[in-house]
Amino acid sequence: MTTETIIWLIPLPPALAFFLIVLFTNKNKALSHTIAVGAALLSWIGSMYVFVKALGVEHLGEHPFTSSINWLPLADTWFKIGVLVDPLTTVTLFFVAWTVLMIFIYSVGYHNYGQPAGDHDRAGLPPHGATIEAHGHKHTVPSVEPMYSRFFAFIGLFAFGMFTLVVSDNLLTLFVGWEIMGLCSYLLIGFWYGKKSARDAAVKAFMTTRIGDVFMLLGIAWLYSYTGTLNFREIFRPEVLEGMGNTIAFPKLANTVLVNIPALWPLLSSFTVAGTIGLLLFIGTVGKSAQFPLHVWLPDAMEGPTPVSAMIHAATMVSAGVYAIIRMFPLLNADLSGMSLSIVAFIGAFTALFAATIALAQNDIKRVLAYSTISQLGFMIAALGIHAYIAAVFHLITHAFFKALLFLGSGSVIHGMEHGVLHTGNHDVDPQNMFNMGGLKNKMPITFWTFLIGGFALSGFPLITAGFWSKDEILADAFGHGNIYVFATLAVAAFITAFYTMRQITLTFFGEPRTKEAEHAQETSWTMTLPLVILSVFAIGYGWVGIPEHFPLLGGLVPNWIHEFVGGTLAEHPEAVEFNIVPLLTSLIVALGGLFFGWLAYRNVNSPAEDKLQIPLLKNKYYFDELYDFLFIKPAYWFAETFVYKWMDKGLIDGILHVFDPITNGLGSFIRNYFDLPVINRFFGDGSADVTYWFGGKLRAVQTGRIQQYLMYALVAFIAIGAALYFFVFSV
Amino acid sequence: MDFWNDPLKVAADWLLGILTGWGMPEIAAQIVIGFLGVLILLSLLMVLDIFLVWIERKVVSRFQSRIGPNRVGPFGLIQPFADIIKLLIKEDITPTGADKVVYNLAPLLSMMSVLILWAVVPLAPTMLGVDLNVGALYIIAAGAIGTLSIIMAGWSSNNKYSLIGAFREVAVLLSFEIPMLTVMLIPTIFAGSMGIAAITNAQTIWFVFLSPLAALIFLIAAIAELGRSPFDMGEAESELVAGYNIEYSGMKFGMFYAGELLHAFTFGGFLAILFFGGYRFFGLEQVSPFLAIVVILFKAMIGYWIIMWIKYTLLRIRIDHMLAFNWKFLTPLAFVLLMVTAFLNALLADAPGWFYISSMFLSNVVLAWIALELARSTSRKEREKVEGAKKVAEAHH
Amino acid sequence: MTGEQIIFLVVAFFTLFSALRVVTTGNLVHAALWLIATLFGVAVVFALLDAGFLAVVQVVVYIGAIAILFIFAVMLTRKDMRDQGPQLNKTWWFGALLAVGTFSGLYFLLQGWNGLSKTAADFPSGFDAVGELGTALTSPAAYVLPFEVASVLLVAALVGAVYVAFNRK
Amino acid sequence: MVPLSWYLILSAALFSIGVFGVLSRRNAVAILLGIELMLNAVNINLAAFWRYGNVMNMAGQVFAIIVFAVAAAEVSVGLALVISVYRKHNTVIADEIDMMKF
Repeated sequence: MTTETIIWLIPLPPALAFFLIVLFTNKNKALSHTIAVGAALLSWIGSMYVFVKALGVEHLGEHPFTSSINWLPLADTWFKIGVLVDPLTTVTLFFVAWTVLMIFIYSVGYHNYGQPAGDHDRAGLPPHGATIEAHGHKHTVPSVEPMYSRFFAFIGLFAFGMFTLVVSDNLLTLFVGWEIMGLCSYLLIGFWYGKKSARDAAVKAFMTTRIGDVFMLLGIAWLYSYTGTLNFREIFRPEVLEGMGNTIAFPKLANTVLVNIPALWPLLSSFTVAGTIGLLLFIGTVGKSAQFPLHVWLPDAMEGPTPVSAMIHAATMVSAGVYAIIRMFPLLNADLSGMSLSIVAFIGAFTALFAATIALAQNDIKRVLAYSTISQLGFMIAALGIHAYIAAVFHLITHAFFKALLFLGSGSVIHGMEHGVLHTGNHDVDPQNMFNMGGLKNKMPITFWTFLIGGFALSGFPLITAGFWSKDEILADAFGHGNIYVFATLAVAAFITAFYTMRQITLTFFGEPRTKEAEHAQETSWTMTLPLVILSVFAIGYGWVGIPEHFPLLGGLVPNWIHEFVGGTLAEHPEAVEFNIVPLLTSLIVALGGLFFGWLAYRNVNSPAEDKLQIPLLKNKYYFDELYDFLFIKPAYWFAETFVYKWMDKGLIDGILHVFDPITNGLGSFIRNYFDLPVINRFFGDGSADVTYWFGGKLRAVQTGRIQQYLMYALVAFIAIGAALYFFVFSV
Repeated sequence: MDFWNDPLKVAADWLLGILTGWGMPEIAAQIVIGFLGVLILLSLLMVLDIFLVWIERKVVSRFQSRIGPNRVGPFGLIQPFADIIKLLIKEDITPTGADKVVYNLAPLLSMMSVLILWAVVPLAPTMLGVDLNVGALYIIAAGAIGTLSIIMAGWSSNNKYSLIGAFREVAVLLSFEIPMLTVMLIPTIFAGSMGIAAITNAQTIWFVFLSPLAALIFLIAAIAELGRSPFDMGEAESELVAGYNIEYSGMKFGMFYAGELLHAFTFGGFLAILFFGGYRFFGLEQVSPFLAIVVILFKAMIGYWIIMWIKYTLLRIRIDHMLAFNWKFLTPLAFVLLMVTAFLNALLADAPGWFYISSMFLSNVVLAWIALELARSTSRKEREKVEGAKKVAEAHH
Repeated sequence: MTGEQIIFLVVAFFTLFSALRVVTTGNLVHAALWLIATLFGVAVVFALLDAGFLAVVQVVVYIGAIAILFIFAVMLTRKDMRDQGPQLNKTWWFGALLAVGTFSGLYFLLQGWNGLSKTAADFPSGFDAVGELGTALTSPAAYVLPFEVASVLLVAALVGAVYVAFNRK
Repeated sequence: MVPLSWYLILSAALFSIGVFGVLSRRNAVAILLGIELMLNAVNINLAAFWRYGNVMNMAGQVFAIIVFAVAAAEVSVGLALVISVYRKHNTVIADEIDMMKF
């Protein structure tokens, strides 16, 4: 098999697993998860093979692996779809394959495989635990998820969507994978559909991302109508990009209406085709990656099972948003006015700071991580906005690893806490609230150490963690390109990040257990801790492939592989920024300072009341949910309920119909009484029945039920017909 | 010298000369000679049958640590003749309500069904009644007549024991006919012909080496066909007194009895013919036809002895087990064996001889092993079911 | 008359006589036994036609299985194994009329056909009827499809028979 | 040598006897016996036409064998039905088995 064939085959196993599980094996838990994990493993093997092959190719950016087939016949040509593996795809494939496999394995343990079925568990609700009798006394243990196989089917389909998106060579199949993931995120966030909160969260996530997707589709359509292709390599040809970058987006508008208002001219002329299409696509990313102002769905999506959170909010789906915009970077870069990238940078930097502040006041262990994800994605977007392409990719990868690690770690913590809840039987204690934890360091050592690594990577703990290197590179790029406002915003955001991360670790793991449940927390099974350990290796080690060459002491020890390799994706290899001590010192200070102050502030905090940062504004996420509710949802309900239903439907349409009602009614009864009943019913209907009945009555005497009589009839008829044929037909 | 090479032809020519010399038309002479040949063969068989009675009685007494007949004549050799005299002078009973014609026809058919088998037995390369090209099927067809005689006897006796015995016997016979017919097709595959003579001639390697499993299945099915222990359900003395032949006495019973013995010997012979080379024995059959006869009779006697050995060693099997054994084990196994053999035969048509033989033999061994493993696991499960049920019952106490 | 003709006449007479006894005898077991005699006669007819395989299969299948099955069925559907009352139904005369009509009709048709006096040719040398039959039954160019369909039919019939006759108590 | 017509007449006679049996016997098993006679008559015809036609064309014998299979199927199903009816209605008289009437 050629490498191209393997690339085609990478997304396939999870899709097959989905169909197999849904159609055939959903009764059998062991078989279902074996199929799903096996499929993930196959995709992983394929991805690693492609990764190794791609590393062996020199100048992969100019000679990527490509393969395409004809798909849709157009007038005299074909719409082609295909696969593309260039450096960006290669590194993305690497972390996607690893995190997907880890999450699949983790899910087996998370859903309590091998435990007894719950006492009163029902499909659509999280398992409540099962009572078993051992050694003469009863005790409660975690129970297996009732819809175990269904979960693996969904994440299989999800993985299919992600792999499709990553390997596709055009925007359309990318969009297909994108939408499959959207569907799966809806299904998985609402996995425990028995809970109202989960249902609402699923709908919210779906609707919010839909807004972004519509704009993205618009962008794709525009791009196709303008260039006639959706293939990345064809779009990114210099002449195409140059043409799009020079053209004004709305020429008619500019020439006719607004030519009389010269004041608006500079604004309008800065909308080039490339920039506008790029911005439309960027709105898709804003929805998918939960950037301001479409960030509201992501924290609510924490209602889903934790592996889903890790999958959607760390490893794959939100990364897909960033991946897509990184993929389209040449288009944005072609915008001569530079306005689109400025908007991107602004949104990214703003989101980074904005989400970080909200994270400060959250008490739910997963919600903190959710806001932290939004914030970190803001870092990447901001980096892209200031032309720090490689830094964005680098942070995307490291973030995927350490955020998946953190989410899985938090799931492990919650699992341990649930163990405690089952032990005490007090179901009022929220196992996700950090103020109910404390002192888990000794109860769950593996989880603690891996969570600590993940948290330090997120904070950018200097030198050893991957997060430090990628974040440092973003700051250095921001400083080096002279974007001082972006630099300052991100630096503050990084400080807050370190602060709330330490707050989380302190509240969760240090100190004394604050509840009985925390005292009885237990380390989770190997299927959950093994992925944690593997991911923590990446959370540390992956940073070392991107150490800048001019870094003091360490620079040049390890070649800056990520820069060399990923940089090859672009036509012009970006220059590394000059080393400067200011951003380095900044990142050292914000990381260490944030961690230190976080520990200092929260080492003795035992209840929300003692927490000075529980400000209502932050606690309520700047009232964005309420704002959207007032601005969009209420009017939409009013429009649907009052305007369309009451006024239009009931009043207008029904009113018109009520006029016709007596006319048709009268006509109908006339036809019925004077035509249907006498002619059709009496004459044709009853008449033919009477005739048949009469004949039947006469002929029934023949039906004696005696087989031999029938045979005699048959034989007489046979002889008679045979004789007739012989005399009148054959002998003539 | 011709006589020693082809005695039948020489004798026939000699008789033909004599008869035509008497003025008989040639065709009539041919018919007379044919009848004479049949008569001689049958007489010899009947004499052999008499000695089979003696052999059977001697062997069974050896198995049971007795001496057996030893009073009449040397080693009791004359004992069968005394038995015959006893049978002849016994009262010939026809039960009230019996269907006379059918009742009297049954023992004749029983004897006949055995005797007509010898029409296709090749005694020597040149001594063969009829070289029928469907010889293997002919054996089954003759067995069908035996089945008929049993049901006739059982029904016409107007006795419920005999009827039940006949039903059982017929159920067994019909069932075991199937694996028997199936494994008979295996020598047919090897020889490329259904003719008995052709099968014998093709055995430069005895077919038992090519397909030991087929020989074993044939032996088992043959014992069932004979209605001998462990498959003697039809006459199970302890349950049915004597089965289908309970009402027969005197020489009619004698016919059933002698028919059974000769049948056993005949099937020993067929085992020899189909799987052990018939009259072939390291070229001995080429030396003289008489030596060939000695060889085949010797082989048939060994087969007969094996059948006797099994009869006097094993216990009777329950009827449902017997039928289940046939339908659920022997028949599927025979079918699979036939398929495997046919497939391998086609596959290895051009393979060297040693490879062909060893593959055939190995395939049989593997198949036997798989079948035994399956049977063992099934019976273990059944045993667990029964024993498990017992435990529950005990727990209730 | 040649010997073969004499044999044929004897066999045909025996066959037809037994067939008549099959349809007229009162005792059903006897009828089944007469059927066996008829089937033997037909087997001999097959042998006379040089169809040895058919003759042997006739004995194996018909006498060895079908006729025995008949005897079983007769005994299973009879309480005292004896018939009471007449064995022919009320319209037997009409059945007889139709049978005679069928025979005379067929005879009449045969009269008008000119292939009747045809005699059989000798087999070509080296002709192996059984081998040819085996080839014809299993060769895709010949009759393997009807043969397989027949086997499927047989299996279906046997399963159906077991199902129908199964005593669900 | 026996002419073909002899076989055909034998077959026709056998067939007609079978027809009589089928039409006139009261017992359902006896009716099946009649059907067997008819099938045998057909087989004689098939074999005779094979022998007197082109012997290289095995159609006659092949279809005789298929008739064997059909006969076996017919008998097994027919007798199963008879036994089943006998269990339910305690009769095998064909005229009394007339539930399938008006």
